[in-house]
Amino acid sequence: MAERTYIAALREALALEMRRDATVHVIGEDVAEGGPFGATKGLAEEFGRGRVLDTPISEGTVMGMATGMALAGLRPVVEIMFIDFLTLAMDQLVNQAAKACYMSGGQLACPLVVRTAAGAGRRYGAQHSQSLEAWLMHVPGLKLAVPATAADAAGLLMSAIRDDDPVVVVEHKILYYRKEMLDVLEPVPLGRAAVRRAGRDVTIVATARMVDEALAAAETLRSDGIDAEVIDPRTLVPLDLDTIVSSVRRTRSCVIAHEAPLRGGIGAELAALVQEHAIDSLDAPVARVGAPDVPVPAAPALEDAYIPGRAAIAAAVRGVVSPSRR
Amino acid sequence: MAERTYIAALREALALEMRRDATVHVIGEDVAEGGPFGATKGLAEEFGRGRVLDTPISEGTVMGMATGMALAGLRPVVEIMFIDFLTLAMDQLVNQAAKACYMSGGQLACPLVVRTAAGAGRRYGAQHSQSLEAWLMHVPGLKLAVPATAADAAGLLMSAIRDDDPVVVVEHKILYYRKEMLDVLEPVPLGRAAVRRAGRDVTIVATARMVDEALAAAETLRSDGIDAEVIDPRTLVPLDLDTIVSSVRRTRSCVIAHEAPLRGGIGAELAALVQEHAIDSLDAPVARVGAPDVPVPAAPALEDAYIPGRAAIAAAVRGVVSPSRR
Amino acid sequence: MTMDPGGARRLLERMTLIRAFEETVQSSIGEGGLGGLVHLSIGQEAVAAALADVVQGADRVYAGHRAHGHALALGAEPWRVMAELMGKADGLCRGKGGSMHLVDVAHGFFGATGVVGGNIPLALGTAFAIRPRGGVAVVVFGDGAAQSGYFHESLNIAALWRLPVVLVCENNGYAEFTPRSAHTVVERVARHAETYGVRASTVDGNDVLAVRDAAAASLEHARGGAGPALLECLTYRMRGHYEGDPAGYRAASEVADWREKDPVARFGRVATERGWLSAADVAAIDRDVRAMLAQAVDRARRSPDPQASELTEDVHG
Amino acid sequence: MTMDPGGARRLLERMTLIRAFEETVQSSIGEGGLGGLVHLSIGQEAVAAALADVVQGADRVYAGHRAHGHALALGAEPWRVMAELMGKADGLCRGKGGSMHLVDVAHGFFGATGVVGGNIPLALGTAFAIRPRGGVAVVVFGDGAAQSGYFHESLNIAALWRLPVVLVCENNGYAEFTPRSAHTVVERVARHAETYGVRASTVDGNDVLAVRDAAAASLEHARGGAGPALLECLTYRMRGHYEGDPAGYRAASEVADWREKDPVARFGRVATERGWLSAADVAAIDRDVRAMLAQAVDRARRSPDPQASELTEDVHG
Ligand SMILES: Cc1ncc(C[n+]2csc(CCOP(=O)(O)OP(=O)(O)O)c2C)c(N)n1
Ligand SMILES: Cc1ncc(C[n+]2csc(CCOP(=O)(O)OP(=O)(O)O)c2C)c(N)n1
Ligand SMILES: [Mg+2]
Ligand SMILES: [Mg+2]
Repeated sequence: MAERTYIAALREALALEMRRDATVHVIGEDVAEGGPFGATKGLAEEFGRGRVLDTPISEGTVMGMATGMALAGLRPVVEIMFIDFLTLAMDQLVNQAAKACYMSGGQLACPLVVRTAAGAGRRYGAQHSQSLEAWLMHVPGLKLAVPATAADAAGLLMSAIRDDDPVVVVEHKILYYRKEMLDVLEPVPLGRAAVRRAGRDVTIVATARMVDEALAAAETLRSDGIDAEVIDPRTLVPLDLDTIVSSVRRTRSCVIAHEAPLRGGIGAELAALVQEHAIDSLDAPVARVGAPDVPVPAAPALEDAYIPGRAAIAAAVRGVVSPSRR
Repeated sequence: MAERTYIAALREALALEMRRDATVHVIGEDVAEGGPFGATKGLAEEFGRGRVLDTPISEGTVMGMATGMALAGLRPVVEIMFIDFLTLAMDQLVNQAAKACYMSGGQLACPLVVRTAAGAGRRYGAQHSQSLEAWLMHVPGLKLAVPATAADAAGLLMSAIRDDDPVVVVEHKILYYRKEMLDVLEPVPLGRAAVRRAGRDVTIVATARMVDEALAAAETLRSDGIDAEVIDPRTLVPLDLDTIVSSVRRTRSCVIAHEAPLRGGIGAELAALVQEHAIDSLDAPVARVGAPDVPVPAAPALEDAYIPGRAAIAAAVRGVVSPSRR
Repeated sequence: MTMDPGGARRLLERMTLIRAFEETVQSSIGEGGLGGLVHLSIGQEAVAAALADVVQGADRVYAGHRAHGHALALGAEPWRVMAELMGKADGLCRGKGGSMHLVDVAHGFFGATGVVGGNIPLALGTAFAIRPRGGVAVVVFGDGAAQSGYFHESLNIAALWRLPVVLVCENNGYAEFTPRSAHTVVERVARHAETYGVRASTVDGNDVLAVRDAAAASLEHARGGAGPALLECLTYRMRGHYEGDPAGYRAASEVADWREKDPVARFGRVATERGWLSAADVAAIDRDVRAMLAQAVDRARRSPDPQASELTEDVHG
Repeated sequence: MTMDPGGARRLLERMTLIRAFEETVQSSIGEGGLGGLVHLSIGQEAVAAALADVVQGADRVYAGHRAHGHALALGAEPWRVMAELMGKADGLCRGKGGSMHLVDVAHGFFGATGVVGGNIPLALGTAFAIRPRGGVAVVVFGDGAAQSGYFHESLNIAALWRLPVVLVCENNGYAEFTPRSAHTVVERVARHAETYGVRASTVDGNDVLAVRDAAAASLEHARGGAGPALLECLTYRMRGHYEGDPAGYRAASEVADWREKDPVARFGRVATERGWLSAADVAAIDRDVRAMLAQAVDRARRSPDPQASELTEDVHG
């Protein structure tokens, strides 16, 4: 078995797809040099500058160009260096790419992939650390992947590239250098959750960086006599609701953990769905763990306090698991 | 009593505030001509082109300029003609305006107001009909008003202008020509819900155009023996959660209605909060009514099917109110 | 470019079709589902007619919110365009797009766009994609779009990558209710191309032959690998910005001046003067087109509403 | 502009302060909370030093991600800038901003911005607001920002409204790892101003006196009501794009050439040649500044972490 980082897995997945399919192109700022995290390193050397397209700092136009490439049959993979700059490209993504198929009555397809780095933890400050996946979940026509492991980063990206719809892959910059044993990269289907840990007493639904935190919390909780199940949805659109709901029906309690601020975060949708489909099974309200409703602070002391983690998740679990189950 | 439309109330509120405070400026496309809906009609004549600023079609820069005006002590009111074009201005709104106070450690204040028209129903198609307020609810630093009546349109706008933070007022284009008897325009505080109809059997939380639909549903439901309470939060940030939760504690059931697609809509956050704070009082899961997860279609037959309405709200209520209460 | 009787007939038919179509929309608005935000191109027909004359099979065309004429000129069936405007099941986009989102892939029309300037980047990407097949992407937008960031970012990238894209600006002097002078100090949109060494031309947009010549040269330039071209067509919309806009912001004399330059009547005169068509031909074209259109409107009216199940179809490709 | 010993001392002190500050950051990165995404301006000190010399009390300044120098030149206390970089409670922004978001309202520095190009619109709005008080807004950005829509939309509006804003481009030839030639065919950023009839100048950005003269003229132009001005300063960053970037994309010879043009050493030579300062003065300035800075760093280090309660404060104004 080979040890691979999340970023290396992404890079290899891109290379594999580009070898497999000549319509796959990579486009974004500094991608030919590999980008600041190295996700595209070596691609220009292997596939040439005709398929690895360095662009000026023009996010809106670049997103539109990639959309126009996709409408004409190519499979572009755009890199938006930081998800914070997706704010500059929402028009093209939301008004054009997401709606092209629908507005044309099915005449156009838009096999666009957007890769972007989200998340706090690197002391980059409020404009380079956001987690905006909740916006994307609210856009009909988009699919949305939030990989938490190297295998999923590669596998979901491969599926995204092969998908005929626009898919946004939100990568987490703290996970980029997370290592795991991983031999074969293979597509991971969109819409299938992963049960990261089986458990009987509570269902923790966690995404991206919060998956590891949830697993750590689950370990801690053993000493409380609580056996936690940890589910990683892997894609938010489509969402594997069945796996989540049937787990909650067994465990009778649910905690949802994400890194973004709570208000209007993806946890809201997940909590709303869980209570809708499993309220009779719930011993307590669905609890949510997320950041406070503030911009991401730069200071290490504050940023560390900002990012939700294992302690908050464990505390939330203790709040919802009925003492009778412990 | 004078009869006023929502748009006339907005226009008058702008004029009143501009008379009261010379730092208030209006800025946007075609605002000097009144804009397509007439919200700013007459302002250029009264206050001059120095305070009613027509801009080129450059939404991103205009939002940034307004932010720069606000940081330097003015009180700009930007018009983004359709909320769909806020996609072009999210960077400035989210990365600059919303964060300026926080990132500067409180040195800067940003008394910016954004007015924008949302909503379907005019056969304008997918790029002129969206309801994107859920995105804004997820942005720490922004306040968010969603007026459903002429009195609130004016009153919330006045409060927004006097507020020292960036506030987005999402207007509904179908409500623009809604008339109501209304004499005095006065500020409506941000963060106070309105109980539009008192009732004992179910709490319907509805925003913008859905308020009238909820009231109509409530009338229908009388014949089912159901007495519905209808609450209009009026602002989503800050949110008057107390009014909603205490109502639900009494009625033991809750339906949330908004026009936007359900997935990731504001109803998700509201449902998550209600179940969190009142699950023990709930006879049934919180139900949500919203549009399907599709772009807004242009065809009248499809658009009418797209927009949620009284029938869907009444049906949802029947689904959650326990027969014993009827 | 040369012109012959057949070519002249084709151009005049196209312009007449657009004119008659738009007049029909204008007079029937409010009836049978015809509503929404409708931007007519009466007065601007020459641009669409001329472009359609020089676009080839591998090419792809994008237009903006004022796009009925472009769809029609490229060959979209009038009854289906009308059905789309009415929101009918047989609409070009099965009723889902509407006036600002006409798409007709079969005729290379990748579509209209309701976001001003937003189509320019799309065209760049499409140009990149179709370059290997010898295709050129054409994108039509208004003078108002030339103040959008998209236009400038796109000019830069198109020049840098020498993309086979032709940027066609229909400069009608207004963006909604605001004259160009209130939006920029730059008189001619073509001026922006100079900065990037991009080929540019400004032509009388109401002279269909002039537009055709300039468009042909622009597409040839782009197709030949010499990079993008910008074509600015000076024209005027005879109606308000959208149907319902009384257009009180324009001087009556200005409107009257432009009425004199009506591109359809003008080309009718030119075609007879040059002997390509007789006066009777011109009259017959008008009559025949209008008769055809009356049938098209009828057919569109008879088309059913889309089924409710359509609402949730085509979200994904 | 004239220059005298006092002025020369001021300029050299400012440049030396920036250089020494940045070197300190470079060498202590990773220690005591100093981290994140840090962009140093070693090699570009002349621009900040010169601008600060001509900015007046009513003026407001915005800079980009490479902004330590601008904050310092305008008078921000070095220990508080350092504390901000370290994320300490006494940081300029109480630790909430960080390297890319320095703000010092008391010194007219409305701040650094991490979104490339995003500060230009802010400066336009601020220019509008402070015009009645005779103020000018100055905004500093890199050559990479000149390909963003913001730059073009802003040039257009600034020219149209004749705003008192000075757009200062620090053209260091690279945007991250990519040379300007891969981002545009337009060699000089100043070229874009011509289209709008905006006053523009391109100067040697490593010659502090040249920048100062050009900046003074630009601000005077803007303050006098003649509209915006664009000032392009040709310069070079001696470090990688951010700390951690090995900058392998640049030829060693290129870096060596620019090292010859070091703006700090160069002005030290000029100042002695012209008799404004003695060699001993120059040496003393360097020594004193570094001594002061050492104390500042110490003081910043001793500043406590912000309290946890700070996390949820200042969200609203
Ligand atoms: C991004 C964006 N902003 C605003 C609008 C509203 N709007 C529709 S058409 C228009 C004016 C367009 O003017 P121009 O580009 O000259 O085209 P014309 O209508 O004259 O053909 C505006 C502002 C829009 N559709 N898109
Ligand atoms: C909108 C946006 N896109 C991308 C980035 C990532 N980024 C940071 S600095 C930079 C290059 C900036 O180049 P330039 O403007 O020339 O400034 P310099 O770093 O050379 O001083 C890029 C692409 C960003 N910060 N903002
Ligand atoms: Mg126009
Ligand atoms: Mg640079």
